[in-house]
Amino acid sequence: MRITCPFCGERELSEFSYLGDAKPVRPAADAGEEAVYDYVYLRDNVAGVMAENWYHGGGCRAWLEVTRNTLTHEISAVEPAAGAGARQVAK
Amino acid sequence: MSSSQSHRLTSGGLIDRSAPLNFRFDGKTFSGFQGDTLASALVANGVKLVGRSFKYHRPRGILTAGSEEPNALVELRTGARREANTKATTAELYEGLEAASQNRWPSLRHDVMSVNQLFAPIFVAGFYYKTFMWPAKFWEMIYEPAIRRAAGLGRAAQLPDPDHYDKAWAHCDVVIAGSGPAGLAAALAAGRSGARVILCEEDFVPGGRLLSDGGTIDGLPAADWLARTLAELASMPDVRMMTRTTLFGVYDGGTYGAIERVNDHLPVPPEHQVRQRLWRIVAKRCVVAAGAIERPIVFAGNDTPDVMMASAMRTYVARYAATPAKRPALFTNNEDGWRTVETALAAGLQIAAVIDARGDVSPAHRSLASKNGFTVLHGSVSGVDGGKDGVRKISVSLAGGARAEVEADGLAVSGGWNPAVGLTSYHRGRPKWRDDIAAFVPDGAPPGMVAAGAANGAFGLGACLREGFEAGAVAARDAGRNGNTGAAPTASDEALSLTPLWHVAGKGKAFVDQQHDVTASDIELAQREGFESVEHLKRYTTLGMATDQGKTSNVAGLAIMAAVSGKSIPETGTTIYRPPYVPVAIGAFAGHHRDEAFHATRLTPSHHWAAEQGAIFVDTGLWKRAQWYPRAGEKDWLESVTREVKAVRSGVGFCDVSTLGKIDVHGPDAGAFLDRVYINTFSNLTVGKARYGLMLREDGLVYDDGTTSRLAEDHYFLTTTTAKAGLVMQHLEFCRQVLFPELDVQLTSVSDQWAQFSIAGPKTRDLLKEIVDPAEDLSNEGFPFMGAREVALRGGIKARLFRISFSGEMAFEISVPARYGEAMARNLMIAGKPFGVTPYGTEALGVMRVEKGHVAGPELSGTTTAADLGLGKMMSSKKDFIGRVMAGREALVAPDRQVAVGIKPVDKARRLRSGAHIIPKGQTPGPDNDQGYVTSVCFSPTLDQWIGLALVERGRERIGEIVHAHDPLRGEDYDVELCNPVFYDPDGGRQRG
Amino acid sequence: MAEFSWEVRSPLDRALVAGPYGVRGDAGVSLTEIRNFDLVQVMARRGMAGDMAKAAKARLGVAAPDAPKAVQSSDATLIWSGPDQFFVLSRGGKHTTETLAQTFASFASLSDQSHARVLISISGAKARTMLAKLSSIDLHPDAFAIGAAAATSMDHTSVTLWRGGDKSDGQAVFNVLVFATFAVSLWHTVLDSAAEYGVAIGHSEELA
Amino acid sequence: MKYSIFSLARAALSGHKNWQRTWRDASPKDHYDVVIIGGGGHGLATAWFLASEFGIKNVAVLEKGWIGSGNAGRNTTIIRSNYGLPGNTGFYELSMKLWERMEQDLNYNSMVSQRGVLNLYHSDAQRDAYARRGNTMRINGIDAELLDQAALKKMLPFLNFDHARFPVQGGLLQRRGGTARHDAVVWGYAHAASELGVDIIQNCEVTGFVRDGNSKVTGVETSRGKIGAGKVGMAVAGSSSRVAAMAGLRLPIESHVLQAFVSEAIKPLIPGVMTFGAGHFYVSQSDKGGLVFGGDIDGYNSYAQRGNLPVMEDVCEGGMALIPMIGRVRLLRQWGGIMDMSMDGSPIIDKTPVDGLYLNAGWCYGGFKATPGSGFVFAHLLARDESHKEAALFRLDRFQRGAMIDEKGQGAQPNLH
Repeated sequence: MRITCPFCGERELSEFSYLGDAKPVRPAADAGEEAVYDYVYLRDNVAGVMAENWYHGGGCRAWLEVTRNTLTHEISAVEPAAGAGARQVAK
Repeated sequence: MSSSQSHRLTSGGLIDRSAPLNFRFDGKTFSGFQGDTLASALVANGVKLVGRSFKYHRPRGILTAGSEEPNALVELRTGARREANTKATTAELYEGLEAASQNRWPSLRHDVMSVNQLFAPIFVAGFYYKTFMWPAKFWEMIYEPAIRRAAGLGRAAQLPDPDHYDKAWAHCDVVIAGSGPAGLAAALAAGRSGARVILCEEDFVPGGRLLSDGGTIDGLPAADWLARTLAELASMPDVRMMTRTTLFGVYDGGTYGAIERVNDHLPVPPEHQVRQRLWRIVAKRCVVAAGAIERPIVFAGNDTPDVMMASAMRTYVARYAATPAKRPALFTNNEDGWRTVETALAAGLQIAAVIDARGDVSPAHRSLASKNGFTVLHGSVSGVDGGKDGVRKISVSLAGGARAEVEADGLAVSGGWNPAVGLTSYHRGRPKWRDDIAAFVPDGAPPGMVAAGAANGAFGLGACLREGFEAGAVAARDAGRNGNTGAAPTASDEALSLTPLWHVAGKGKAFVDQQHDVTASDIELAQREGFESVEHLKRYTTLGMATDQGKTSNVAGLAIMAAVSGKSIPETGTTIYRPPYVPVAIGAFAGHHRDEAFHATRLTPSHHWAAEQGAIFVDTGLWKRAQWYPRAGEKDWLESVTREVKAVRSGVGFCDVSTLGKIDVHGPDAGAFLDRVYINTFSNLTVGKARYGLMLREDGLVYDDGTTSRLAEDHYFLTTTTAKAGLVMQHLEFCRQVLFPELDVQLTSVSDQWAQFSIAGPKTRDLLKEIVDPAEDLSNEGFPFMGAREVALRGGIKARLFRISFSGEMAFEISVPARYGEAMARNLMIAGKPFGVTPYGTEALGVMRVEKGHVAGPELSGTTTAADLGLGKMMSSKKDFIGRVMAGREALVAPDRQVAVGIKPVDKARRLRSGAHIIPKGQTPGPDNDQGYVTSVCFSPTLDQWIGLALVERGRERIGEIVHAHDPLRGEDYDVELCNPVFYDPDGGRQRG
Repeated sequence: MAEFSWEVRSPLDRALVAGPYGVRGDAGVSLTEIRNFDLVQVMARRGMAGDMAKAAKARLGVAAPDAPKAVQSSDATLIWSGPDQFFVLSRGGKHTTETLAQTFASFASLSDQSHARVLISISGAKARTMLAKLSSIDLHPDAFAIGAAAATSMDHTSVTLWRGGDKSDGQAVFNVLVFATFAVSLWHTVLDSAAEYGVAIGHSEELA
Repeated sequence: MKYSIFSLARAALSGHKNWQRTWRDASPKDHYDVVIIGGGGHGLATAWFLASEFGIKNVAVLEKGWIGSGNAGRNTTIIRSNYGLPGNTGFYELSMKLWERMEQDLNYNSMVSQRGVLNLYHSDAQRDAYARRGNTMRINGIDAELLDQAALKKMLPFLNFDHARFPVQGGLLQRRGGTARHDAVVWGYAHAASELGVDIIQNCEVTGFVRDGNSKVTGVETSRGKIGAGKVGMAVAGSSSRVAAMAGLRLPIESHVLQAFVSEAIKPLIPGVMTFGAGHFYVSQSDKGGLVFGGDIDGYNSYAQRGNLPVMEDVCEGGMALIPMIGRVRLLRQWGGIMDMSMDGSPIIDKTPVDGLYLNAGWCYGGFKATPGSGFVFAHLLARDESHKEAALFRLDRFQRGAMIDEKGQGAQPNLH
């Protein structure tokens, strides 16, 4: 598999590490145990197109959101994580 | 003395008669020529019997001339280089080649195990599932060992592989599998378009079928066209021809696996060269021009040596000038088979007869027959009379029902052609059936891949060139190359006119999968027993699971299954195709990564100095760390380690701790960031101070620990454990980039920038005063416990000094830029000499941390909570942090959790061992009273006894209780006392003093 | 008072044996370690990438690379190392963390990496062929031109790779910065990969 | 039809014309007491135990393709009970005991071969971890031995002792571990279950659940029509999330691809099963002679049943590092299976929040060795509506309670288990 890092260009799979589904959002501090349980443990486990967190640790160390089909491994989009680089993020 | 090449034609072929080669097969010396394969050389020497089959040990010869060969497998080379199951048909001949037949004992001609044929009535498909069940113990003792000895094929080498392998990457616009007419045409079109092209050819000569079948292209004899084309391709700098290279698999993202047999054609690889190289080819497009495989017709005795595929026979005659038979017959169901007759006649051979299963034969063939004095029989071969020494007589069922016999010394068989659909099907594409050629053709190929020519079911030479050229041009264009392709090569198309015929009923065993001895009746049996699905068929009969992966057998097997189950062939379907296309040496996949080079080795900055001191090194992840420093006269590691610990506790010692992960945390929000990733607070840490921190995973369990110092308002220096350094960096980047992108914080690994030493012992300050610039205040007031700041060293070097202690002694850690690491170690020895400074290794480090009750790897097991480790109070209740919520789940705060506690043997002389379990005293060990286990132990020189840490149910409430350490693995049982885990200086006076 | 020697030791100090290696004859691959350099990692603070680039231009005479490139100024090479971050590579003592701190002030965070990396320069007729064994990146002249850079991995080891100016004989030069503690290991892998082409090994105390 | 050497010999006399189908080719009935989704080893074993142990014979096993087409037919055939945590230890030993009598129970030779499973260690820390685990095994009545380097040199002289990056120091051996012929396990359960009246229905894909209003499951919709059921059990590891989603459930499971490899057949070379503790590699040799080996999962979510080169290379590197004599042995075939990777690396066998729907999932790499045990305890759950004591910790709500069974200590990151 090759992933096109938005910063580095197309790179070999072994430069990247996988974390998993990018959809779940870390709950707010007061969201409660059920919400955090859901965030940490439950997965849609999509059979098809899925947004995922990948880390280009063997390259530029950017976290990426990779849109990939879990049935075919086809990658349709790669975006940097919100905090990759020095991009301004509203406080 | 070489025996004569009795079956070699006096002229012709692509062999180099000026380069004779000697080789040995089963101990007998033969000769051949450069340009031969082992198979062609055996043919040239009249050798018919080459191997034995898997199950029945039937005598077998050579069936094909390519990588689809099921029968002619040999052990090639000897000793550590012995290669089992090597196809004689693809092994290039070299001077001194040694080959031996396999799966036979004591000899190929007289194989005791051929007795299995007598049991053939019982040894049908899957017979072993129905027997060998009683008595149960006999399976491992008797049946299985016997089966295992009988099964298998060749013998692998039993010594380490002495050859080297490597791996490489290649990038191109278009990769082409196969250099036959379609592949060459594709390369021409793509190359002329300006594309970067890689052409992989598994043979050692490019050309594919042109080498055997000839023909006319662009008005030129095939050989001339081939030479012209190769020259044109060679003139293009971005077209790369890779012979001896098989494209074996397609992986995601346009990555193709290929194996290059760099030096298999030599007795041993030249110095500094590899035997084989694994290529990862990254290509925008792929053209599969891998050709087609001629398929057998299944009939009784079809496995007799010298029953050969028709195309193989003409390859041996035309390419190698070697004659498998002097007077062969042909059995065909199509027009293509007749080409073998033409080739044989042109070489001066006689034809015994042609048995054509079709209703009609062209007038041209009829006149050829009458001119050359052979008969054409309309019918099918129903049996072969022959044996180890080849074919003698062929029985024919004539179309009208009569029988005939043909005397011949060989039989060429052509059942039609199967496109090589492997590569196009490896992404679970299912090939589709084409009635006109009665074959499966590619469908659903992976993205970017297209098949052309015979691999796509276009068998005519003209069609191959046309399709190949078109595919090459389109592939180049898709890859963004638009140069002028010029004209496509042209040739006329030969007719195939095939009437499908799969199986001829007859007496005797008719083999479908020759290597695995799967017969037509085995398939019928499988159907009868309900193994109708093709995958069940394959698994039940082992059809297609041999080293050739069913290249010559699968489709015939499906066809027979279709016939007996009353379905069509496409309804019956194919099994899933799996890479690699040809078997690939495991060593090639490993490449350079074996022995000491299996994984990278990381060396600490003081490594060479430690080595000079005679340090014993231990592998810690990728690191080599000094474990202890033996001195003359010390009888074992324990004595050395004990000395080192005592030296620290009484004087001063130092240890390279550069392996700790070190991370610069910069930015205005660095403090806020650390507050979120640690359970305790760092934003309120004073500049110039260090603090111990504990990180959880989001699931609430402990992840890592370390000290973090605040070097400036917006700069923290964080340390991790050695084991987790990389992972913590990744985790922190995740927090920074994904979870908390609003924080202005930057992270950099500085693990390799700093050589870091722990200096510990009551005389630490004395030593430091020697080496630190006198202007620096190292007093307890000037540099208190948990102080951290930059200092100057004598000689002008700047260092970072941290007053932290893992040993429980008065201690500092000092960092210098890494290229000073070795000098630092030497200077510490000089500075500490008056105080008896002692370098210590990881063992002593471990002893002192256990004495001090610090948790480390064995306790940070990924299943412990902060509270389990006695660190629950560090969890801030005033802020959110990673893992806060999940840490509060009921089972993680349950009162009966196993928590860290100290242990001491009741018998003070007793040695402790990690991994022993804790059982309440007086109880019989069992699952219900298994209350924990010993995590870490050491011999404590300070206490003069073994001590340890354990995770024990309610352990901290039970301090003082005597429990049982149960260690059945090592046959040890003894009483231990649960105690405070801080064995040494529990109130911490020494490290603060 | 004891005399201390603060001898600088390259991590390759012992592994590197100057001279020929591998197949005899003309060396297909030249390996040169460059020892004395300053290397500073500069990382933009949130929203400050533009200011950081301007500051670089003002101080070093060239804009900081905002894509995987290595750009040359009169006395430094600026090598892209990730989004909104780059290295300043200069002769030992030329541009240190301390001297650059003023320049980048609140725009960027600086981290000294001078001792964290080993710098190896690779050239020779077989350099590309050899590097194809280690790098999954396409190093074809069209795909990896002079000044191209990559934060990548070689043989599972993180490296910064860039193509410097060609040698006078037209041969390409590839520069590799590898983590110091991995350097010996990668060095041996490089030697293993290059041996069949013949290797000329040397080192240089100063950045050219 | 009883299988034995005598029936085989009799059949040989008549040219093997009289053999019956190994299992009946059943068509779906309107209603079953229990419908099991998934005709893999676990589903078929569950059906057989329901029929043979719990007296429930009106059972259907629904298989979307051919039986054994999932992970039952694409694993590396290893059986063992060398686990270290409560929950796993007892369960896998229950399973091991059932392996030991499987052939006699089923009248089918599934070639259970107790040739030993050896986990090699390369450091003191690994030794200590294995010591802890081995002692757990012994305390639970399971055989375990800790071998030192000298013992290994004698037993496996071909391991890389002299030039290894991570020299082998010893190993944890379970002699009762070994391998079994995976397909034969499937066929054996199918054969025996069918003999007891269980309907095995192939080419029957479940497309939905029939619900009684919004609550109880009363049957399944399939590609072969609606089938009523008193209870429905899911044993579809690899597809658990997709099938559960039809009932509105989200699971603590991700699907990952695990590759496996087999070499060409060679004469006996490697005795038992061994795992390399310093790389990702394990190997055994099949009765046919192929080295069957594998390593880690590829590490990303996948339903594609095929892997990529990096892991393949990683596995072979491990193989060469451990056993340098296999360099010239050729890799013949590679394939991929889809693992139900759970959040703690341990399985789930439990009722679901949906009445009438029962779950058997989350097997990670452990599925094959669990086959008989899983069938037994799942049948127990389906028959009695309560967990068998050896499966009592495999609860679906354990993650909410914080009662994970995490052998590797990797937490809620499935690709690390």
